[in-house]
Amino acid sequence: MSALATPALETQMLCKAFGALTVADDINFRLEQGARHALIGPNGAGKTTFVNMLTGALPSSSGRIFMNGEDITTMSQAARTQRGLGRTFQITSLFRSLPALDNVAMGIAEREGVALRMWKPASGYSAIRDEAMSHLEKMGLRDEALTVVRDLPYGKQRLIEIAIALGLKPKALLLDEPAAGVPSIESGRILDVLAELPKDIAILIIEHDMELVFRFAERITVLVQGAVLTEGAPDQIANDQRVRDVYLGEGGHD
Amino acid sequence: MTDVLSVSKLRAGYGETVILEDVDFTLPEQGSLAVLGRNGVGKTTLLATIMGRTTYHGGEIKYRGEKIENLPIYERCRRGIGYVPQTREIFPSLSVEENLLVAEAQGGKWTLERIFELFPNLGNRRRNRGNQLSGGEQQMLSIGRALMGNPGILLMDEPFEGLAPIIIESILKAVEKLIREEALAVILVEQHAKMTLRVTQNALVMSRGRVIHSGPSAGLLADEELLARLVVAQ
Amino acid sequence: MMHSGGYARGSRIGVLEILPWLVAIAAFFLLPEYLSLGARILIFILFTLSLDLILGYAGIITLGHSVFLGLGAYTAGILSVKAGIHDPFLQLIAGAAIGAGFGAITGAVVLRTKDLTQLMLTLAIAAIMMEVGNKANWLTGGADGLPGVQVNPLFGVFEFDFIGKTGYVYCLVVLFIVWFFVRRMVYSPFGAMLTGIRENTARMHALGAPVYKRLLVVYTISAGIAGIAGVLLTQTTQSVGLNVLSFEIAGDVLVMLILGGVGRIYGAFVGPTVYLIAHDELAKQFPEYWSFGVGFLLLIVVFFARGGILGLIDKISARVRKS
Amino acid sequence: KIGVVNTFSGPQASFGEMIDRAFRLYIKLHADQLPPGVKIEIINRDDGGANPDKARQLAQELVVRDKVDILSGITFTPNAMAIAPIATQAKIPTVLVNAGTSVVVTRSPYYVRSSFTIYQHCVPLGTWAAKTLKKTFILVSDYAPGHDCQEAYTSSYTKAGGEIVGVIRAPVATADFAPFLQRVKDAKPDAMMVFLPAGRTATAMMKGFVDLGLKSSGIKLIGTGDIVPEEELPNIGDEAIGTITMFHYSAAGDRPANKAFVAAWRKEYGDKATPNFAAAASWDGMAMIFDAIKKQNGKLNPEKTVEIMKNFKTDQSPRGTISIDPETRDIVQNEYLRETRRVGGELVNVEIETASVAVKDPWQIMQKDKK
Amino acid sequence: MQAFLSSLVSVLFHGVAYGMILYVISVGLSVTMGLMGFVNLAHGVFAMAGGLLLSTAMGRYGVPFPLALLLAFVVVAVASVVLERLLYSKLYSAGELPQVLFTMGLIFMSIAVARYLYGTQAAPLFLPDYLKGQIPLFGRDFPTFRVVLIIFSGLIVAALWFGVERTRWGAMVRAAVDNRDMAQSVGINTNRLFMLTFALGSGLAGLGGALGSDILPVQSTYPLENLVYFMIVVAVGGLGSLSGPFIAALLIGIADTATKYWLPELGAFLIYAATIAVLLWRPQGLFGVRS
Ligand SMILES: Nc1ncnc2c1ncn2[C@@H]1O[C@H](COP(=O)(O)OP(=O)(O)OP(=O)(O)O)[C@@H](O)[C@H]1O
Ligand SMILES: Nc1ncnc2c1ncn2[C@@H]1O[C@H](COP(=O)(O)OP(=O)(O)OP(=O)(O)O)[C@@H](O)[C@H]1O
Ligand SMILES: [Mg+2]
Ligand SMILES: [Mg+2]
Repeated sequence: MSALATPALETQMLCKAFGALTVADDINFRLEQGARHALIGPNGAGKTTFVNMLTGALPSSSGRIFMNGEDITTMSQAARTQRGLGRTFQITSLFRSLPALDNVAMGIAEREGVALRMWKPASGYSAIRDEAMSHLEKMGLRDEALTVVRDLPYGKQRLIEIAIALGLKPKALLLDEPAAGVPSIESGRILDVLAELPKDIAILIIEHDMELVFRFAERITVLVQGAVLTEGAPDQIANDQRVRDVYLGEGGHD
Repeated sequence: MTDVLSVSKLRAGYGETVILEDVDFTLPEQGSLAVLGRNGVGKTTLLATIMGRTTYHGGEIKYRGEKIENLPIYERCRRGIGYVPQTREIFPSLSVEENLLVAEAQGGKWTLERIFELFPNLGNRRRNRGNQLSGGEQQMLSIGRALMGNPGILLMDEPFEGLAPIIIESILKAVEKLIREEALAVILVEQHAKMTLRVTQNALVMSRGRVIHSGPSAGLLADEELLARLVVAQ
Repeated sequence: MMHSGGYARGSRIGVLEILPWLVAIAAFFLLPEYLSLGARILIFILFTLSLDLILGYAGIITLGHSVFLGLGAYTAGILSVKAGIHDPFLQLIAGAAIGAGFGAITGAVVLRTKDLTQLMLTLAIAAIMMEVGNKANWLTGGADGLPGVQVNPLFGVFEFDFIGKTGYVYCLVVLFIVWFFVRRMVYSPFGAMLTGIRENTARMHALGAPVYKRLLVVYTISAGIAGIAGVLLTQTTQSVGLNVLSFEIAGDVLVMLILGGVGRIYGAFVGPTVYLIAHDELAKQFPEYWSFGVGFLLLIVVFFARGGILGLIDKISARVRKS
Repeated sequence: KIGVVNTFSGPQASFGEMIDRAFRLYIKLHADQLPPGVKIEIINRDDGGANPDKARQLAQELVVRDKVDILSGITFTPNAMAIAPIATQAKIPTVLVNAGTSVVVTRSPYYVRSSFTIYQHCVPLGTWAAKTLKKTFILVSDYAPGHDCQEAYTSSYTKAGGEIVGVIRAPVATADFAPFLQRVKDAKPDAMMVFLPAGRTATAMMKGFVDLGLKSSGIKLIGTGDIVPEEELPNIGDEAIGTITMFHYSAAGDRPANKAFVAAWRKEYGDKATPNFAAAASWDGMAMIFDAIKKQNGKLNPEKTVEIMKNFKTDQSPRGTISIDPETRDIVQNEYLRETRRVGGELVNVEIETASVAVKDPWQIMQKDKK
Repeated sequence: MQAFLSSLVSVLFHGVAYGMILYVISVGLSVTMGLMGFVNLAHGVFAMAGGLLLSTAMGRYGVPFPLALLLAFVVVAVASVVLERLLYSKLYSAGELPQVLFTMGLIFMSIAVARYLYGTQAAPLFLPDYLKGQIPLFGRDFPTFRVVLIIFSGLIVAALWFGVERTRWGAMVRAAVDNRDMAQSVGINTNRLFMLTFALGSGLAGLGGALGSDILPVQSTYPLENLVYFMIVVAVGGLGSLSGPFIAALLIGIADTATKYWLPELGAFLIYAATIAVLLWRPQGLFGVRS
């Protein structure tokens, strides 16, 4: 894809500080259309904060954010989501006393704009139910669709997190450690699902599981103390001594 | 020498539901045990049961020779069991310092300073509230908090999830050192089977609430096929 | 908390759901002497239902819901006494509109906050309205209330008699219509969305829901319904007093709802019925000490029927089914 | 069957207690005078305070379900207002034994009042005060009876040459009067005229009056009897001594009928118990009901009952001679000027003089004058 | 000007006295509601019990005033422990709604019990002679009892701050509320912690109720009538803080007194309006620990 095309997401001089602590320091970042991009960096580097600013969950201190060329810096979270920005949470954030199915359907209803309808019963919207079911199936959660989320083991809750994001049919998808807490074989499933997504969806993934990152990403950005340390192709990053020093370490990983 | 922990015929679960059945194992002083198994087989439940956080149905848990299965949770902690839960369970409304201090054992050898030495990140964020930490920092805090209780055994439920590789390395080194120098024993639940096996003496593989394999870690690590069969396939 | 509605569950009207209406109709014929208490219960069911909508479904906690009841009640009273408008339906519509309007205005402020802050804001707003009602003597009659409210006969035929027959049937019909609307709403995507907000607001934001606006919508609807309940209260008692704006009423309705069971529509039916009848009977037997009995009832429910009376019924029926 | 809508719970519950005790005592002592076969049954209902809708529902039930012949009780004006249409529609004679706002009794042709009106106290009080006290500061509760008293007092007091130097309308639920009293003190009047609901509100004010040194700075405390009701005197203590009040009843009145009444009361409810004005009004109210029953030989006809009550007159009331004004169905009674003193170790309101004899409600007269 | 200044002194004095009482009573609520997360609407019951105890001890048994105060504190604290063990503790993790229902039930019951035991009148407070009369200061008279009341409450406040706020006790309570199981897992005996905390808060309410029976007359409907004020103090002051409610209580006391003195027509308007304003400005209260 041409680097000249309007990026799916772009930030210019994005800054964020919590009191004296700067967690985003003039970040200039481009998520190209259809990109498979990874954001890595030490704990506390500001990755989650960056995602939160992109989605509007946190206001930025200064700088600007564009989505498909449109300035969304001051837009509400809801408005950004409606424009096709989806995310998952690093720390699971679900409707814990609702069945898995409703967790997914809720987002689809928002996407379809039916959430304000007050007359027809929700269960009568079979298109929404079926779609929610299909997303759960993709994550291997068919049998759990009617189980209340609270009673599921942690690993499965992580998968619902992804199913919800899929339900939003986002144009740009931000995944914050989607595989944390998911056993290795299941994380393989996550990769498969992501691989099946239409190519024009731009995906940004945050992960500490390097195996997953290197298998998935075509491009990697390294964030250290709120600033971009470097950006490049996976092999380039893997061999960058600075990245090894601050993040990867010398040991191997499985 | 008595064992730090010995578990026999343990049955436990949530309410009337029994998850764990007939679980047996022992852990010597300064020992380290890996607990492996697929998603939802009961690894978390096992650790939580040792801590006293599930419904106990039967069997025996001994810490340094004393039966503890009927003690309240806090008493088990005071005896010397430290717990790093899978979902971290940081106290969101307490600052980093407070999170550590509430767990401090009287006359223990762990202090704020030592924890901050181990995790410099935390030292820099000592006034942040629990819910104002990055995911990884919460993980570090959870480990640090367990150490503040001056434990004789540390139960760690997927402690490396969400940590940068370099941090994992340094924690692993630190834990090895603790085991050696501070006479600490460790039970480690991890998804990364190989890495875990490399640093533990013994391993235990679970399936559907039962132990289906137990033996030296090195043996399991060497036998790729067995490992794949036990942990990956069902 | 058992939740009704949502995408996973059907929405047919069950046999059990017809029961309250059968009881209400039977009461009309079998207990003609209790119709004024009956009407009072129906009105409080309506009022409690409006609270369930915001507390049970949207998770908004309030100690000031009496404002909307009071506004409805005073709207009817003032229309009749000061403006000479005695048409029952006009009063009803005006009460609903004023209740909803004030709901929208105060909701715009209250809904920006959460938890205790929200609770205190609702309480303070209610207290201010109480002071207004007290001071605006010329309009509200102050502490003496507005006596002498007149209501034209329904459809020009059915007079509001002092036995309360007309009043009872009238309240029952209004309640039925509102219930039907509320029930549809609860089972609709809108109802599911409200449950989502209550469960996890942050997630709802991330799904693209403008949470604040949504809450404002439901708060306004609820206030309108409470206004209707207020109008009914004035119309059936033909007077209004400051007590409709009081903290006690706001507390009572909260207690009634929790007593019945929160977030399940029918808690709003069971709660007021049990509470008001218990209150009435106890006050009859022990005018001085009835509050002990009512308090004891609440304690029993808390310790033996968490989730309200309907919660208990759920639990028992689950037991029975098991064995 | 008498249905009583009354206040047994909430902050004002002491009224219910007084009224109920008076009713029961009267019935107990006079049961033998009833025509044979007639038994009086009292059905109490609790309205919990000023709750018009609740009171109305209770009255309605008393009429419809319990089929009472007479309604009574009714402590609060708003409740009386709400019940009026029922009394009218169902034709139930209703004896008001407390609610004291003048207008109430006009609300239903079946209403008869045995208690008092605020105007009855406050007009003579103003006239009397103007004789010796030139400057008054008024402190009243901010509700209809308080407003009534302020108006009544002001009209007669200024007519007689007195000057009002300040008015405070305190919220009904005021618990601590210190700030108000401080202001009165700073204004340095000759007298402070007070109307507050009887009970703890008035008691709190009385204590503050002394605590803040108004008494020692020479300000005279005057008001209606509500500020020194008999049952509160022991709580107020010596602070009450010297208070001047205008009222229609004092338990210390030395009329024989009153002495007998108080003695009977103490015999029934214990040495420490003392009846107050609400008790006296209820006693007389019950006497009125008995009268109607006796005259109709136990068969009550609503119109006739009201007719009989309208013409009720007795000199055997604890309050002296009282009657009902046939025109307004309102009470006509004496007003006594009292001073609180310690007599024989007990605090009492000594009647110093009968300030006015056979007072009709001045408000009703003023209304008539206006027309 | 002179007159204004001198009335200002009075207003401040009475306002502070009122505020102090509000604080001593409400600080316990700030603890149960703020730290322990228990919506204890029945807090006023403990204050009422304290007032009734004081009145009975002095009036009926001739117990001297200081001893009666101590008694009010101790008896209420002990009684509250019994209630806590038997009832409250069962609802710590039950969520707000059952707590509301339960504490409302408790209020209703206590109203009837107080009514039965003490009748309908306010419990009389018989002050010893040395607390009667006035103390002249700055050319004005100040009632002796209120002067003593201010000083005594001040001492309590100081004791609280030094004894409690500077220990890790507060953090432990908050930890236990955030996550009971985890708090136990780090060795906190949450049951005992809550019990003692609750007892302290209730005991203080009892003490405040007793001390303040002159300003807030104690009678059977007390818990319901004053609830709103206690809650305002806690909400405006900030949940879980000890110093926040102090400021809030003083502000409320002074504002209330000032309106009564200068603008009695306003009634309680100002207090409520100010409450709304503060909460909109700082939703977590002036010094809230929790958001
Ligand atoms: N609170 C609970 N109530 C009822 N059942 C539960 C609860 N928590 C877990 N379970 C069930 O217990 C079983 C074991 O779960 P556990 O969390 O111990 O698995 P795990 O091996 O730790 O899995 P993971 O790798 O996902 O962490 C699962 O089937 C789960 O559904
Ligand atoms: N609300 C807040 N107030 C103050 N500091 C905060 C707040 N939220 C986050 N921080 C700090 O900002 C830093 C960046 O946090 P962030 O969650 O973005 O890190 P991260 O890169 O996602 O780390 P991890 O890989 O551990 O999840 C952390 O050091 C954290 O302590
Ligand atoms: Mg992160
Ligand atoms: Mg687990």
